Amino acid sequence: MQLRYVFTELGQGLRRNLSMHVAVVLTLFVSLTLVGAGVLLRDQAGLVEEKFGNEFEIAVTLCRDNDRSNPACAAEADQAQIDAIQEVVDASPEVESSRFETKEEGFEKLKKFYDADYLEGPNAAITADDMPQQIWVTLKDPQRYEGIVSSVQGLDGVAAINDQREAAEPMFETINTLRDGSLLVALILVVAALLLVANTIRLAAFARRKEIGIMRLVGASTIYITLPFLLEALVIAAISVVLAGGALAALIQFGIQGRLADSLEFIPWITWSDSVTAAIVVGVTGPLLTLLPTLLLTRKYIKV
Amino acid sequence: MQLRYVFTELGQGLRRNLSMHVAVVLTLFVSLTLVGAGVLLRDQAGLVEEKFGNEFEIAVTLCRDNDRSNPACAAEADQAQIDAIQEVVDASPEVESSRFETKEEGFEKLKKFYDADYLEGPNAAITADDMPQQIWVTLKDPQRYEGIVSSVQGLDGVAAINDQREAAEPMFETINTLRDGSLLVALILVVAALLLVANTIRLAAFARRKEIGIMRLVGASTIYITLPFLLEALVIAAISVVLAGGALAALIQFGIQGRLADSLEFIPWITWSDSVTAAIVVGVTGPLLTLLPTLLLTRKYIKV
Amino acid sequence: MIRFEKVTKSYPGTGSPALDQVSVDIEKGEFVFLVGTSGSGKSTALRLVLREARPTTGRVYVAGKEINRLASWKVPRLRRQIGTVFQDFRLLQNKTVSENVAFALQVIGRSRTDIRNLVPETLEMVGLDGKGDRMPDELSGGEQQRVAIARAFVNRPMILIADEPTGNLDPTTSVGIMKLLDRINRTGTTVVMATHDHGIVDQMRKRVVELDHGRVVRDQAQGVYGFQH
Amino acid sequence: MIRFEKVTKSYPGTGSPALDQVSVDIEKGEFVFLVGTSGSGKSTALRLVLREARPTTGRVYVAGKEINRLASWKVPRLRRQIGTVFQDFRLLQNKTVSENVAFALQVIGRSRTDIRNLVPETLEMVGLDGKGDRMPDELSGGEQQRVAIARAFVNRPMILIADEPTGNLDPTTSVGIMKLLDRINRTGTTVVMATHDHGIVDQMRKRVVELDHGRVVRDQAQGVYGFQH
Ligand SMILES: Nc1ncnc2c1ncn2[C@@H]1O[C@H](COP(=O)(O)OP(=O)(O)OP(=O)(O)O)[C@@H](O)[C@H]1O
Ligand SMILES: Nc1ncnc2c1ncn2[C@@H]1O[C@H](COP(=O)(O)OP(=O)(O)OP(=O)(O)O)[C@@H](O)[C@H]1O
Ligand SMILES: [Mg+2]
Ligand SMILES: [Mg+2]
Repeated sequence: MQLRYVFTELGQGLRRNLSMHVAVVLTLFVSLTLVGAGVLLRDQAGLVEEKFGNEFEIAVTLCRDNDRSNPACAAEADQAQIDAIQEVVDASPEVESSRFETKEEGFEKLKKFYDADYLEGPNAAITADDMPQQIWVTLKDPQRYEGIVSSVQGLDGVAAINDQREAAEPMFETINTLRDGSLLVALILVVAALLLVANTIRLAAFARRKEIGIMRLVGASTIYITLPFLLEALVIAAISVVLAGGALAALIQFGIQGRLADSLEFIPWITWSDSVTAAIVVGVTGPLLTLLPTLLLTRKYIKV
Repeated sequence: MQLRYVFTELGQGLRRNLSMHVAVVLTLFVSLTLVGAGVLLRDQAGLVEEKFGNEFEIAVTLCRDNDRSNPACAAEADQAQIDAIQEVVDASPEVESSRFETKEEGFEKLKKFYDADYLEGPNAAITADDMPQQIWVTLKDPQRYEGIVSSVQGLDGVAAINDQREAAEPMFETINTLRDGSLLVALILVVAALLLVANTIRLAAFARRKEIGIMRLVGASTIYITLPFLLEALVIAAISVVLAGGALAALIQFGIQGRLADSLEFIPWITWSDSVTAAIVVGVTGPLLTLLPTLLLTRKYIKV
Repeated sequence: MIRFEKVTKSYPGTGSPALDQVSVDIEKGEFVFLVGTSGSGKSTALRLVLREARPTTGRVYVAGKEINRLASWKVPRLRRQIGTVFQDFRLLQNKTVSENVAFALQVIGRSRTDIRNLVPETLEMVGLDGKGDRMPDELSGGEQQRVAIARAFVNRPMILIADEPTGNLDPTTSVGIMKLLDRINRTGTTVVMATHDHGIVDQMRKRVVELDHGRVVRDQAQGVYGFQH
Repeated sequence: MIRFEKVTKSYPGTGSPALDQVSVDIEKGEFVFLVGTSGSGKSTALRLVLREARPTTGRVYVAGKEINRLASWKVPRLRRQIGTVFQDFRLLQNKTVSENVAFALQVIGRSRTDIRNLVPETLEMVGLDGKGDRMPDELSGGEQQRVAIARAFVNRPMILIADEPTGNLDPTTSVGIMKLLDRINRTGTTVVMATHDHGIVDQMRKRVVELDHGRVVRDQAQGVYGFQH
């Protein structure tokens, strides 16, 4: 097969309707970038959930002596109460595991996070004795916690149930909202891109109708006739994918690693190694979005 | 002027190249939405800065008796030290105003934010006496604070300088990143939309070349010839603006008021009344983006 | 009504000018044939009258006004006083005969009452009575040209310009068209017609202006096509 | 080489069929004129041979194969064995004469060596020696048709189909084209030519198949155009 003709045609085709091609590339570029961003945000949410979701335990705070903050608490929770609570916790189908934390363990943890100076010596503001006993419950599914909370709540000796997941809620909210927004906008632009590719092909077929007519007459094979169109679609897709890839790389490099990862250190941020899925999705979606309408429409505009 | 013809032409024009028009509308819709979102985020950043920026005071925490956390502190800061610090603060050109907070005032504030039960009665964990005295400094410009920090630091009686602005940094980072991202993507799509509008007009002028030729021959005025094009551009803009307006309204209603405002209560979120600027920007940008190329290009394609 | 004063028209990028120092004066109500071989500049001369093109040098007057100095927003008003007919009819295929004629009035903003009166009147005049609801492709070539003439004349222009109106028609049909143009001329309309058609020119015995390589080589009252000067 | 067996072709939405029970057998190497008034079905018959259209009923055989049953991916291979010439030449205006002819070989994937040999050889054969670098619009109508014939013949097809190839040409030029087609026919190529041109048919004295309203009303060896049967 004489490929020189095909490539000449390809070049002419790309030049002939340049402004339209640029518009298609830009639209496709943005929609692919947003698709990629959506995938990255999904991975990001996964990372956050992996870290915090595992640590997201529910802490059952037990009653302390002299704890006036809770009317249910008369005195320090005794062993019988603790056993009863532990039994309920272990019986719950939502619970993966549980762990009892003594006053001393709680105090040690506190000292890790806060300035030890306040907590030591004869004048310390808080001593181990001021800490409540706690039962730390790890859930099987971070989303399913109502059962355990309602069955433990109100048991004798339970002062409060601290659901740490609330703290991470805004983080998840933000990431998921952004992900949904990206994918929604991407979807709209994908529709626009599909329509534009279709129009580009219609225009290209119209501009080349004479050549196509002659090719059909002299017996050029269908694949040979459609090849310039397919290559045009592929070139558009390739440029868009490269641009989207660059934009996503910039996002990871400058947006996340260079900016957010510094200022929001406590969150595990996605790195290059996490961007493989996004790269694959973008690299497959791009060509699909241009080749599919091209294959469908060249059949329509170029009958054998 | 016979407007019936113009409207018939408009209807035909819109139907004739429907897929292209839909693509233009979608692209324009998304870019206008992002422009609007960029404006809203700018307003949001403004709101956050207004609240936190004004309250972003630097708290100069003074020494307490028995404060082993700070080697600079031997005893409670005395009046001479306080006066000296106050003098330095008031002399700083960066300082707008300052306010002295007694132990009691600090304790009252603490009680507002935290469960009062822990802080009252004979067994309270913390009493007013445990609180440090503080000098709250309001800056003229929240960005300029190095001078005052360095001149106060190290003065006798100063235990620590708490810069609250650091807490709001991630918030600003996030909002500003989103704003820049929105506007950047919007810009790319605006270019795409302009090119698409130009192509649509080219196609429309081509499809109507016979009518236009006859109109010119029989002496139809230029405005009459271009009117269907201008109306087409206006209709495209109007649909896009309405869609973008709807999307932004949904963003405010469900995204912000219905979601973020609930989970992130401490941030002042934009409300309907703050969306006027965005509405104006979108409402002006949309018609501009379609009418401008139309006016320019009908001159090119439809010479007198 | 139409005056050319030493008009030269060179298209950019071409060698010799399409019109070369042409001076012609056409009175109101005249019927003038513009003849000459292909490429002699007939269409160019007509385009200058319509201000579809502007002279390189020289002046073109229409109804006493130098049209090169007309502001471009006044050009439509000029063209409303000139009806135009071409070899290829230039009808809108998706409109009926009546709609094609009405179109010319609609787009210059004439009232619906005017249109209701003028269109049937004009169709009757060109001999298309009762064919108003036909589509152009249901008509013969001669009938289509009558529609085009009706469209050109429906606004009662002072001037009718016809560029080879019988170029696509057989001789018998052409005679009918010429009779129609003659009738229009008798209403006082100035008619300028470019043509290749010997027979017609010889038969009509009207004024003949012959162009050759853009120059007027003959201007003769009651001339014939092939007259050798 | 070409056989029609009771072929009927109705275009959807039209009343009477364009071809009606047509049976014709054309042998290898024959030269056949297809005559008939406008709309009698000549072009339709040629389109069926090319499988540009499919018969409604009946069978069309080309080179022994029933082409309606050909898989659509085999259609290009069929068309490579058939050269086609039309009234309107269908040349690419942005390519030179040589490039136009070479185009037909390029797009079916012939090697560059083949193209280098075949193109000048064929141009010489059609009498365009030395005009390979001209653009189509620099040529006369007759020369343009020769280019089209060169393009149709460059791949040495078994069949040459010509749909009114002289329709746009004057009589003298037409004779030249006919001589060329005759020469091609003498190389063994089957030639089928639809035409309106009395003179040519009468002069050539080849087989004539006459269609009337889609029916074969005459099939005569060494016929003339206007023969009344
Ligand atoms: N738009 C144009 N650009 C460049 N040259 C042109 C243009 N229109 C006409 N010409 C040239 O001007 C000359 C006169 O052309 P014109 O169409 O006026 O001749 P004509 O007498 O009308 O011929 P015909 O009888 O073929 O219509 C020709 O040489 C032609 O090639
Ligand atoms: N694509 C088509 N769709 C519908 N009808 C068609 C089509 N092509 C041809 N016809 C009709 O079929 C009939 C035969 O047309 P065809 O073109 O075969 O005639 P022809 O003999 O080639 O005429 P001509 O001498 O004018 O070329 C005509 O009535 C025509 O209107
Ligand atoms: Mg002319
Ligand atoms: Mg035909």
